[in-house]
Amino acid sequence: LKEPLIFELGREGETGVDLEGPGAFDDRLGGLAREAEADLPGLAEPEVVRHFTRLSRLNYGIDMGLFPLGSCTMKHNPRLNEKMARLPGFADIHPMQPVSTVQGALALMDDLAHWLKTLTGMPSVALSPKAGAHGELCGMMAIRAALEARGDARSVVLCPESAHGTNPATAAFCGYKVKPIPAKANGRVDVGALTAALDDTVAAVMLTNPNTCGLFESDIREIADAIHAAGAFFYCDGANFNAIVGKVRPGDLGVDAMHINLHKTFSTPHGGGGPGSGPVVFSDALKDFVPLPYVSQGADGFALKEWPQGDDDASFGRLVAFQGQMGMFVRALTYMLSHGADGLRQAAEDAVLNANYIMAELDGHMTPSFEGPCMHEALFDDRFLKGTGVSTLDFAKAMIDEGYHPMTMYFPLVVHGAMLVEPTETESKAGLDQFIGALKGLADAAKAGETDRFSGAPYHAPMGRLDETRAARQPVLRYRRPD
Amino acid sequence: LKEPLIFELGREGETGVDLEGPGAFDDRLGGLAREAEADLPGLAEPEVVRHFTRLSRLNYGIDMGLFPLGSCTMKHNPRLNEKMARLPGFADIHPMQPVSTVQGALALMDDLAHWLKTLTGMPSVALSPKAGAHGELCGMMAIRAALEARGDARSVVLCPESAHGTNPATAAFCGYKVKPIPAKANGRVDVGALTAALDDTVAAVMLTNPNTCGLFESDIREIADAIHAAGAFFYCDGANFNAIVGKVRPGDLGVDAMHINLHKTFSTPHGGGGPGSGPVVFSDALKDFVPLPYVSQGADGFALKEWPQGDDDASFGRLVAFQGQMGMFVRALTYMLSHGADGLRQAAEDAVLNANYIMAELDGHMTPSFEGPCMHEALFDDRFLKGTGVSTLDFAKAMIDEGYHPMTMYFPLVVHGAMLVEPTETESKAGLDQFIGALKGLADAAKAGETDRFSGAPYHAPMGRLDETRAARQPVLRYRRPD
Amino acid sequence: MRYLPLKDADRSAMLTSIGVSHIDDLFRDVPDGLLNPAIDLPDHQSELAVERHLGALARRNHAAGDGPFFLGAGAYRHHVPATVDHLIQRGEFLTAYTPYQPEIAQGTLQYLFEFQTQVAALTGMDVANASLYDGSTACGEAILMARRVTRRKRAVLSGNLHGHYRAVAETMTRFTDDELVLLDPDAENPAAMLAAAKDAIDDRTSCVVVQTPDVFGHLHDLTALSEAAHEKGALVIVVVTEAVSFGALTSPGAMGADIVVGEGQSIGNGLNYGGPYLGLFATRDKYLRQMPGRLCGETVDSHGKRGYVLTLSTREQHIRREKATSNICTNSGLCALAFTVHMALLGGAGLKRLARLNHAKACRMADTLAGVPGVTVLNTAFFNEVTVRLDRPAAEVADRLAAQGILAGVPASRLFPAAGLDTLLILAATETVPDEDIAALGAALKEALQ
Amino acid sequence: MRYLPLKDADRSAMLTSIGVSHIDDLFRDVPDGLLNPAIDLPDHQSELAVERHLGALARRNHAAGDGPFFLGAGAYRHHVPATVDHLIQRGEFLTAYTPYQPEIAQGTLQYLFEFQTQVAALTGMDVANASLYDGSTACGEAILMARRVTRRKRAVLSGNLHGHYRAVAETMTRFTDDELVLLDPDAENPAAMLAAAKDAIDDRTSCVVVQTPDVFGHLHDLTALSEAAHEKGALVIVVVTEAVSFGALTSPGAMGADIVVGEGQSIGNGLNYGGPYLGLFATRDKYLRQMPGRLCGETVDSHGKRGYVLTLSTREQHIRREKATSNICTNSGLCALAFTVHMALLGGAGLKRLARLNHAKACRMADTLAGVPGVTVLNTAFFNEVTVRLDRPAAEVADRLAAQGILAGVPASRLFPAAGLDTLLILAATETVPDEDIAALGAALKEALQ
Repeated sequence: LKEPLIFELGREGETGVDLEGPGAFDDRLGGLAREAEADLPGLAEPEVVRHFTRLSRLNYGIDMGLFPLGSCTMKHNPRLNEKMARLPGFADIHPMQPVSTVQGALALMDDLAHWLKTLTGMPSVALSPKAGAHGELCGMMAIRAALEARGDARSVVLCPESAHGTNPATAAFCGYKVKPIPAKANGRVDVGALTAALDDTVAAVMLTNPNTCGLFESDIREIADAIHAAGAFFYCDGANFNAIVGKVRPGDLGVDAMHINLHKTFSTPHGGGGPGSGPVVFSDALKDFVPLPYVSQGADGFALKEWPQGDDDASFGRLVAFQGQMGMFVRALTYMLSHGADGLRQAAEDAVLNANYIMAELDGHMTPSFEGPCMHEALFDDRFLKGTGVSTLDFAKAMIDEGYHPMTMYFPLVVHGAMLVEPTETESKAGLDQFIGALKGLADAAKAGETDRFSGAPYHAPMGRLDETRAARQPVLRYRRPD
Repeated sequence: LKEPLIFELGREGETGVDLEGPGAFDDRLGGLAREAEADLPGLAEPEVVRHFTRLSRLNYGIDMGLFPLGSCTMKHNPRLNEKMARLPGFADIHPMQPVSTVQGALALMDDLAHWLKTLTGMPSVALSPKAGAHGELCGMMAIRAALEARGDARSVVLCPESAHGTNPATAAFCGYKVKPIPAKANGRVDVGALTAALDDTVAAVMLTNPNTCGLFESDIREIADAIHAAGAFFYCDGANFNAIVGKVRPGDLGVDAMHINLHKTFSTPHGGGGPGSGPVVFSDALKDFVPLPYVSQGADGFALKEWPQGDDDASFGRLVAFQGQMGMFVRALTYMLSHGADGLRQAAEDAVLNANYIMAELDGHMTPSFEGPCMHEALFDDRFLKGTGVSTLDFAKAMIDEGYHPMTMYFPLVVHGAMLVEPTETESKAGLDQFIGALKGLADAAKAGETDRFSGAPYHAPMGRLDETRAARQPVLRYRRPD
Repeated sequence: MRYLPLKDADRSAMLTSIGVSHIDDLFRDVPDGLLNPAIDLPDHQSELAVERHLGALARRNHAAGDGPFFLGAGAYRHHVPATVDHLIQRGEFLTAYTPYQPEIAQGTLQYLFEFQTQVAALTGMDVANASLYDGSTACGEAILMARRVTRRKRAVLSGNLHGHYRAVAETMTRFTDDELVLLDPDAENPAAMLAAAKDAIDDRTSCVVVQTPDVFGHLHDLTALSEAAHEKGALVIVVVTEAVSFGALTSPGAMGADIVVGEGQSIGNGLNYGGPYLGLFATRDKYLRQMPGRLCGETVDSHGKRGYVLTLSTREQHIRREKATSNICTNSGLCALAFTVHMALLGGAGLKRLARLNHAKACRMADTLAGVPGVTVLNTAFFNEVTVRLDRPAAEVADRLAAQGILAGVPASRLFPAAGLDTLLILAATETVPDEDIAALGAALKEALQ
Repeated sequence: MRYLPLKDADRSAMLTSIGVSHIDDLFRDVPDGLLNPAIDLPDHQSELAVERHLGALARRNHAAGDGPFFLGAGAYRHHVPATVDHLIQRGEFLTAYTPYQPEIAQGTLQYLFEFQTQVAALTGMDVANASLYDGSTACGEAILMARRVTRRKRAVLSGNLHGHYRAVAETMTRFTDDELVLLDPDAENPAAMLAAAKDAIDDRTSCVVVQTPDVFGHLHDLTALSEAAHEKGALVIVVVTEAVSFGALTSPGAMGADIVVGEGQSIGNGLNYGGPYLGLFATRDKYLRQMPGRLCGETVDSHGKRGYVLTLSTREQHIRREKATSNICTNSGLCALAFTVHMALLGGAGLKRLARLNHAKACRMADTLAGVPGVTVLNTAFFNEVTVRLDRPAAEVADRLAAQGILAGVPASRLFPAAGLDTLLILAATETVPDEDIAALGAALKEALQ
């Protein structure tokens, strides 16, 4: 199964698109016409269909099986959502149409905002961030804008070591210095240490809750109170909102800003790495410091506030060219309406139940890092592989041969050889039992010394292990025609 | 890769469909309510998506590679056709709507009829037949109706031995006795023998042209004249119209009736065995003997003639409940408009060119059954395998390991161990060269005595060879729950 | 041309390899003067231009979703989950051929096996085939099969069989020596119609063909009829044109049917102006070898692994030629897949709830219609469809409502033009009909009949 | 709930295995009193009900296909072949994650490699990344990258850069100590604007950001500007918001660009009310390691077979955390796939023809506009977009035409609210505009300006 590159398949001058002729006209390119057409051979349509169909078959997706990638929430992607996003009334409207001609789009954004605010118990939401990390940026900018508005920019952001890399990167982007917060042996933030670190240089604390060890921060109210007492803001990374939607409202926990990955909790497809969408909800303290544009109620229906007006405008500006990921808004709202309040709560419960079931069933075969219960993901470390010669990487690759996508490896960084398993709520018990059986089998095989099964894995994949070092040392980042 | 049956995966009482509640109402089923729901377990939507996605991956389709199934015309299926067929104005209209509300549908049928009549050079067309064999039935019924109308039913239909099985089966369906027509050594009908067999008991001659050996019947005008001189009709099986569309008009050849497989020549998808669509064109002599319903021009636009009116109505009746395969009409017309007259002719030329190229390149490695040129398919027999211990079946199965769907095997019946290769016009030269290379390699391997490569083939398929005898001797035609 | 990968340079090189100088040298067997006729049709067009043309045609039709909609009579508008269409468009399903190479066609074969199982379970029969063209041709094939089984030629067709099904049966037996006994439709007294069918069965009868729900929406208990037929050695063929009704009603098998044929469009498939549709065909084990159409069966592969193949093909034309059970070659594979996927989503439990919702909608519609002056509802027992008698020709009324954007039903005269049923209108209500559309229908009818 | 496979019986059994009695025992870490709040939102709905709701919202929008349409200004309506949407919906592409497990993600990785190659070829650059969120954020990232490369903080932004791009750049540098030199837009005299940008470059300048075709549709030869910038040690960032223009115009690379950023929506992707879109980002080899975003590179597997992996991730946040080149994690994978498929269909030859057709349409539109009294076309050189000066506020005119079903263009005031450009209207014409729509636009404008 070797698929050439399109550049190796195509022919110069060929095209798989028919176009009407341009008719007679006088060229007005002002002498800037491209001299040679781009060196990109074309293919006829049947060749293109085959090439990409074949390529697709080298991929693993949720549609093929369990995709237990912790922290990523790979759940079922309903096709209804895709269908709705393709309605011409959503897919074929221009971001700069007169607002009178897009009242349905604005109503949908307003609907989505209402759902997000109600589910989080927070008074305001910014829809435009294009992804989770972009939402973090939005949230931290709002925090910095609020601090500057009170003349108190501060310089430090506290993050736990278990945080997603985006958290410190975002804080740095906003000009903050990042300081670590220690964790307790039970996998949660050490409140005493945190309190001690909180002073008047701290702008914000960034926490993920449920955290990246798959645990709910049990001291979260105390943490929030301490943050607020220090005059700082509480930024919550909402990547794991899937575990608690409908069960707990972040607003009740004292959160000031939280992004929501629509592609995780609300099942817009991951698409091989995007596009995502990361709306941010805000507390009362931050609700004026939101980015432009946003939907408002005007005299003749919905309006769109696109530019600051007057000096009292607290917005920190525009994050993206237009209104955000409309296609994802449609999908997410479709998902929300399909589930309803009852279904969303059930989904969170089932996600947590599935993860705890995996943790309970595998205890004794693999080594859970912390005492249960966990939330929607079960964290294991590599203690059970000690002395077997099998690494977390080997173990993960061997899962491919069992027909599964591997779990998240080596993240979070706070346990050794981490394996973070997130089944999500869209797996059946029979499917989980089969998965558990496969993992038990692998763990037993590792302990029984069947190292060949691991060291060369995967055996039953489109490719063997790839040489990542070579890729980085001698970067080949594009095709070049052989001389 | 073993996929359970849905009945093994599902759970009783489960459903993957949400429905509104029925509300309060008084049941009016008259005591005929089903007592127990059908014993069909349900699945949640994610499970259904996975099951059928996985099943699909056990299939080979045109989208994956060359599908050289002679006589089947497996060409590219454009996705535009699928998109057009799904426009609500076509997909969501009811066959019994008032004709005033379906003028676009009737206009489309009229358009399609115009294209088919123009391309074949024949004055009339019946659109309603549901597939090729159904079209044959339609054509033969028109012939019988025309003969009966002149008080001359006759009793015999002549068919070559190389004919598709549907030809004799159809003739029998219409109450005719089938007699064979011999072929000449060059793979064409023996005109002398045919003329000798033509007498006043012969109702029709059924010929395929280009014939199933992939050859154009060079004496076709003489044959047509002889048929007509004997007072019989000339039915042409149009399965191979793909080779000559735009190049020759069957009407010019003296054909009285011919079905056109829209799924072959006009690329409506085969869909794993249907649905098809088999419109039939008629000569002047038969044009009144058409089935109902048909589109006509009325005072207020298009009308639909659904029932015979008066004694002079020559129609032989209704073939199907409604108007035929509307979904396929949309796809076929989309294909025709996309190609245009110039593109259709080019397609026929490329189909013939591709087949002749394969035949020329493989001559010497495999054994073409007849002297060239061929039309759109190249016929080989198993002389080149003589003494190798490799059968046509083995050879075909070994192609699977090369990444190809096998060609048609053991058909037509007139040559020994037939292999009928039809590449179609939607293959590139590079793709053909690769295919030719693979076949050469296999032929050389067979001659070199590498029998293992064939006897156990396929090795690289989702399954090994299946036991067809067992399936027929102990038929298991449905799942039954284990006790 | 976007679909043709050969370039002129390729073509020249290939002609050279073949050893001819011009493409028309390959067409040299075509009689003189007939090659390359002028074809008076437009040249190729861009995808955009084709979309515009087809889009304009589509907009000239009133789609069912454009307003209140109550048409049935053998084709029903149901809601098909988006998943179904997504899955049937997978290239591996859409662009595959008939599964003659089972090693690389298990996808198609397994779903056909699942389809056969579903159809058998729904109809209450032992076995089902892998689908036929549609319900009407399946009905005709059943009549021919009954002749093969009983070696008798006389088929009794109930009067309340769909008018088009009756016409198709007439066509399919037109050139055989089968005799069809065609009873008159009776919308007002379905019990009498059933009694007449029973009375028409004699020792020469091959089969009695009866539809339930019948074309007017009436339900029938066929147990007594079946007993009577079996007593005379005749087969009972039950026709079902609304597959969703299987979720609500006693199965034909439980009422004694020997062959059940039906239109499967309702499950998984759209209206499509009448096609492609999906012929269901199920029977008892003992009649298996007289069954027409493709069959998929379980077996094992060379490693002993369970797999599926097409089987019992000695019944079929490609093997038996003129001695085959039918001339059928193509089935409705992709429509069967849509049925199988939708049915897998529903499960028995979901189908039951869907059927109940349909019945509830129809009850609401019947009650609304009964309240309109000038309208008489003829049905006491029904599933999702009823027939009403109006005080004037039904086609006129239907046309008038259509002009107002309401597609109100099928006039019985369109199915039985010569039967004097001009005042009858057949109306269906499925889960897709909102209650406000039923109210709108009632109001519009009231106004039209004033 | 159709998406949740667990049944109550499963849930009970699983709770038992876990050793708790109630699901809320698993939520015991939640502070007292905060679990299970009342959520004032509706319960779950059927697929049919959800479709009805969304369908009703969609119908409240005027879709571009509903009438004559001339909007551009950073988002363009092109015809996307049906093949593109079919392929990107394959479950293996749609439901895959970021390709962190390359052995089972070669599909995604190979198309990203193909995408990078296409973008590099079109822009005339050495390397491109695997996409960013959109053109505007790509532009902001480029400014930050120029700072890393040059270790200077002063970026000069041309006045004719899209107003939203300028605003995004302001936001992205708001909390850094970068200095943005924001020149005024000049629709009337683009050469003067370019000269001003050139003049603004000094020894402290990290980069000059210039768009072509610019936001008013003017084309610019950037060769001299590039030379001037390079002389001062500054980088040239070229912004392209209409990717189809690559088919017609001298590439930014050929004019001396160091970084090319763009909006790739035009190829393969729909309007979608502004998102998701596709950020293009390309640069010279020498700046590779300061580039933000994901990169896919070629390598070999354990059998020596060519394959692809994500590479150079030491630039990225998941490895470098606060020292990363950007905080970006997600790219626009599926939009990049749509681009790659559409571009593979077009090839260089097809893109050239498409671009020429766009230019022809725009020339026809410009000529029509020039013939309307009260309208002045400001462009002499343009691709598929022009700016006109009207004799009254453009927003008023656009609203009036919208009420007649004609979406006539983007008022410049919506992009530059404070720049006194109220009478300017920006209009684009792509291959999707039939000539009769251009005529309709001319007629409607004539009437509106009377």
